Amino acid sequence: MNPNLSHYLILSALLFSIGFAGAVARRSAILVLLGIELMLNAANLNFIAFWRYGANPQALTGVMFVLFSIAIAAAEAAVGLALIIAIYRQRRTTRLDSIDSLKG
Amino acid sequence: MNALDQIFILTQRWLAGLAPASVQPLVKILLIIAGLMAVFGTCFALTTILERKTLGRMQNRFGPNRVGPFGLFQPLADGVKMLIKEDIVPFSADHALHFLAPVALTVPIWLAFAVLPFGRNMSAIELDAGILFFFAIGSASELAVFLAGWSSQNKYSLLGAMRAIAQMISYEVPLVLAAIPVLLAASSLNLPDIVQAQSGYAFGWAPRWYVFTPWGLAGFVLFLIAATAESNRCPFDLPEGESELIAGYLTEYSGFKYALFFLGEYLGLFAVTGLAVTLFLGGWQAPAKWLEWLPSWGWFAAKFSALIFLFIWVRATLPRLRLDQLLHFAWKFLVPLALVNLFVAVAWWISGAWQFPAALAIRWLLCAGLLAVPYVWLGRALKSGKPAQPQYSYAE
Amino acid sequence: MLNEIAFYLAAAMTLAFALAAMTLRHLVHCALCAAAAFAGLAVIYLQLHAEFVGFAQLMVYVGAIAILIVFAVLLTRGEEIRPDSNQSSPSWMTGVAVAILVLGGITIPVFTSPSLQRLPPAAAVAPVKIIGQELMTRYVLPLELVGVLLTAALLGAVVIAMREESEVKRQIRPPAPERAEPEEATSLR
Amino acid sequence: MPQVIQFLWLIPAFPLLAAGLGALLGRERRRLAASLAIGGMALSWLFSCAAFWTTLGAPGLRETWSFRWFDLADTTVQLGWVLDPLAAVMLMMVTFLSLLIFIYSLGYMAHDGNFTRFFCFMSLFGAAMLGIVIANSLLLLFICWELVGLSSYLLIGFWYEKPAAAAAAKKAFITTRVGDIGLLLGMLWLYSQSGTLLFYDHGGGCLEQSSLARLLAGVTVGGMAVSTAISLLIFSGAMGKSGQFPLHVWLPDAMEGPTPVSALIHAATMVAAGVFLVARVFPLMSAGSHPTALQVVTWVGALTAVFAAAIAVAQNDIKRIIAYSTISQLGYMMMGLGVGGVAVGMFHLITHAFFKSLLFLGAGSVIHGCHGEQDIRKMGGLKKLMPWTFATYAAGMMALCGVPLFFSGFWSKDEILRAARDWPFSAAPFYLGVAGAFLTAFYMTRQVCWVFFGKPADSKDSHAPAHESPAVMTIPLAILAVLAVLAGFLGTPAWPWFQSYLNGENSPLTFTALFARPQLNLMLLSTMVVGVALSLGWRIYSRVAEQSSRETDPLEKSLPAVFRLLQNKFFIDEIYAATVVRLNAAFSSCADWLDRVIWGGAVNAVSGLTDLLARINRAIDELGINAGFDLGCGGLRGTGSLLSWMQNGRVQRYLRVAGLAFSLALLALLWMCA
Repeated sequence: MNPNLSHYLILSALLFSIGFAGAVARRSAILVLLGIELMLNAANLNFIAFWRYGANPQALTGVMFVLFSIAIAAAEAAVGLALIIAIYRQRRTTRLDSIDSLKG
Repeated sequence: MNALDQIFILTQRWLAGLAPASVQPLVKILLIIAGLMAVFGTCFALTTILERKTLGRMQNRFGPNRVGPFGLFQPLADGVKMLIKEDIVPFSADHALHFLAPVALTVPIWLAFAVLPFGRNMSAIELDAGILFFFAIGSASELAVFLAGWSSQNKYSLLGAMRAIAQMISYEVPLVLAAIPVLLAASSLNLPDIVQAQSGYAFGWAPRWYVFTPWGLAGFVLFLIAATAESNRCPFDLPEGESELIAGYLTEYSGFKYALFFLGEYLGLFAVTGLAVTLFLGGWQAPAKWLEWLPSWGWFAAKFSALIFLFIWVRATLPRLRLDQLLHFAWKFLVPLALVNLFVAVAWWISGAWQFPAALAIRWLLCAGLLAVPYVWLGRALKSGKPAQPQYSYAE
Repeated sequence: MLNEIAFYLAAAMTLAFALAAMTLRHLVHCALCAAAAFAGLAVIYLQLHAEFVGFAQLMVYVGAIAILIVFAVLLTRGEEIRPDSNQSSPSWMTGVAVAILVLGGITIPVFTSPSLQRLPPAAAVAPVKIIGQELMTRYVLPLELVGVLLTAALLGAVVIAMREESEVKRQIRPPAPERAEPEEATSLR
Repeated sequence: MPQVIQFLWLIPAFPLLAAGLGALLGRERRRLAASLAIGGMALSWLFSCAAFWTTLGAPGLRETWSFRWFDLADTTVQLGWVLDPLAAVMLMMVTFLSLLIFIYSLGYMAHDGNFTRFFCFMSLFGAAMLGIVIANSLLLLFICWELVGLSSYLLIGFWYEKPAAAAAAKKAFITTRVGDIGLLLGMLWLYSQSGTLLFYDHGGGCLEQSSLARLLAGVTVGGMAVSTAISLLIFSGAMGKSGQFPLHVWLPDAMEGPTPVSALIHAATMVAAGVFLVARVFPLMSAGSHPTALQVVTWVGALTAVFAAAIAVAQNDIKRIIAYSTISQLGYMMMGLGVGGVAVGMFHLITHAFFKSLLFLGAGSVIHGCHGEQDIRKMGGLKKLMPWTFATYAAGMMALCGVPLFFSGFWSKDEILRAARDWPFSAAPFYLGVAGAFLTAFYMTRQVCWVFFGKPADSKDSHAPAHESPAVMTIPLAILAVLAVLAGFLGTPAWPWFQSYLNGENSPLTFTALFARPQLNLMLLSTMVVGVALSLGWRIYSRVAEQSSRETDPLEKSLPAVFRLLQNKFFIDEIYAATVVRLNAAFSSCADWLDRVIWGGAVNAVSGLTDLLARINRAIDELGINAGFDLGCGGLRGTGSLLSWMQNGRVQRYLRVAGLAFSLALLALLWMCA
């Protein structure tokens, strides 16, 4: 079957759900961050797919969006991991369920 | 366009023509891959022996001279030895990753050769963003190094890998920054286009290679330094510093896997040297009009060999750096200087509109001054800093 | 033909590695699988003719973010390395259930809307030159902003992750009672 | 317009700059601080010479330079400076004396730890004083006037570790402030009447014809002309600064400061500022045919002259004697202004500045040589030990006494007496002046006898024999001595150059004027008075100086009651303590009582009422409202605990809830669409 737009969207949805499941079900903060990166990538795939199958591929909007998204993801990963390392240094753990001092 | 120049293309076409039409594209690709592997495999073998001989000469000894005439068959013997050695995997190692690491190192580097133009019309694939591809593929080798170090479950391996990654990440920045002025000047990311942009002769005799501009010269030197570090060669070979780390991430490797790492490192060196030739030395262009009858791939090979010899020479000359010196050198000297070089390239381009007499000399002086001041200043700042306290970040 | 094979292969690889990245016990394995998943996505981008984005994806995700994550894993090694500890958060079942719900929420509209079942229009390409021109003209403000953001993130990451002077000293000097202190604190907590 | 007027502001600017830079220096930069101060003053002196030269070339010159300081609504406040003979001659005197005193200080303050601070303050003082001199606006003059007050406070209290010095500084500051209130009021009144504070403004200034006419026309309390009232108010400022009779108390106490300060402040400049002020506003003072203000000036001056001279007879502190002498001489100047006009008063001011600073510096040299001893009863026989000091001091003393013909004091005092004799309103000032002259010669003889003649006193408690001062101190003394002698020849009746210079006339050299009948009589009279006083003093005190014990003054033996009265300065300080200070204290305690009983009671009553209300309120609150709130809080707490279960600090739970909400919303949307 020749791939059409919905294939990419399903792929993206699957990727997003896998990332989401990881982000909510795993203990390690690093893995949660990884899950979030996967979700971001799923969104990027959507942009590229819609650009490719869109009505006006000459506008390059999707490509641009993904380029910026990648740049911001890099910043996000750097800051996020720095935070994780700082928290680890403070508390000797990166397990999210033991980092819960901000609670009601 | 003479036949000698295009001999490889013609041969490839002729060989592909022998196959049935339906598989011809596949055959063409396979032929290219086979050709590349053959040429650079041989190149690897020759370089090892050449390096050992040269180092021997420079260190006032003979070098290998037992196997074959002048010891020329030494690589063959080495290869055979490697192949038949026992492949030892540590008990606690992560077996899958331990196996995967050498492969993960070598494969991307082979891929990187795909975009290099070795001669006129002689690049395996012409990518619009060829140089981006090159760097993107190159960054995968860092992961492979990590795999090797971590999967061995050995303290020295892990430390060596961490060092290697820190070094590669640090030196990738000046490497890319040094290449950027070339991309600006050629206004293309396509490597054959970049070579094409360096064609022609100024005043009828001086080749328009980028190395013959102030920013190009500075960029070339920066690029070579960063390339030396990227390929973990002396004086930046401390990931494998024997005196400190046994053999770094290679400690737990033996036999053919070790040979693969060896191959990977040399191939990495070849790839980045090829890129340097392409970016700064005019690729396959001849240095003078009356020398153009020589085949383009011949010129590429000549420049390539000269640079390889330079690397060997440097290895024989300079001692190894300390880790903090290495990182300081990258971040406090190379990166700022590469950024300055970017501005110098812009200044050169803007001053290109000058019309008055002796404009060229003034442009040279201006750009050289713009480079020399930060060079002296940064160098002094680098030297004046206190020797850093040793921090055992990866050895707690 | 080749195109289809490439897509299905890359899609399968991406999904498999992504699944592995989220389920494997060992954090390093997870990180490497994630890197492979990112690489698979890069292939899909190439297959969609987004050459530049594909290479950028490869460079940033495989070359930078994966390495960063691996570094973070090594710098925070501790209980996560111990293979016997429970890797999932206590109520992971509900989490997975919610994820499946989300999947349903996204896929149902995709299947139900016929306008999405279309084939690609004639070859659309994103040449590097055009992208560069667009970046320097129409998108120059976002580009500058991203530059500032990256610089800020770089500085922020360095500041956050840099250990303070006293901390370094405490860690280099290893007298036993001082070592015992943080452990006490954690046990109290 | 002469160029120099545009640069006149530089004259105070140099010392000001020196003061500013000196303030930034560390304590150890002594040489630099001194060179800055001396260099700044020397530059000022050079500029003053240029200004003086300009006025010499053009008789009657009066150049002004004004600029706008700020605008307030529709009024413009202007400041400016003026160059006329009065300013020029004061500039010469102030800069030259300051320069000499600065140089002298190099030696006198050589061992002081706060050397740099001293020079900084001195420069500041010099700058402020020069500002007064060049000011063409009463406002600018007032600003500098207050700056002078500040720096004199700083300088008198320079050795602030000594309680006496701190108290003296405070006293000087507060006493002069009493006079300054008058000056401020006068200034404001003048501004409200004439609309400008510029002295000379091409016909529009407050000292010029149109304005004076308006001021004369106005009548205020008791039928006094407005100009008289304003003049008197301004004169009260001058009285404070120049230590005239009721406000003189600060000046003797100010001797606690370093001696160069005494010389600079109390001889040459600051006290002269009051006289200068009167001279500057002289057109206002003398306005009208019947200048009441000038009469007041004359009476105050004459009284002060005799009063202070009498006190000086019974003092034992070498500097205190000269201080009272200064007050007395300032009285003479005021009297001179009142009876004879600007020229007469200013002439005595100039000659007095030279010989009085000479005396102060000489006294400083004596104190320096005697290791800080100031009591004349413990000195004696210094003639041989300190020949230079003795010679110069004697010159100064004779100038002050008015020894005939060769000493400046003779000529300037003679001028005043001559003018007083011709004063149409009363003869009393003339007799008071003669009495003052007699007393002056008497107490100076007493002082010189005790300090320089005879045997050294019991040196039981003196540490070492006295010694001559270094050259850096004696050379300024010598220069001043020469000038103290010569300055008088600028204004002899035979050649009244000074008077005509100030009045803008030419002065012929007529020796015959010296022998005109009334003139000769007067000269003979004053010579006689001085001669009698000198010989009387010598007779009484030269004998005592030979004795080793000087506990009792011969005068005390013969006239004990008078002597006690004089020694205690007519009990002025005590009278002030008993009246002004006690009144003030009584008023304060009355205010205190009012505050505590009446206002305090009211406040307490209000607070008691408020307290009562608050108690009632609290009762209502606790019984009625709280119960209701408790009920509400219970409900809130229940809700809160529910919310807090959701807010458990675990990010993943939040993410799950968000995802659940998102997918439910999406599904709901789909279901609704379908």
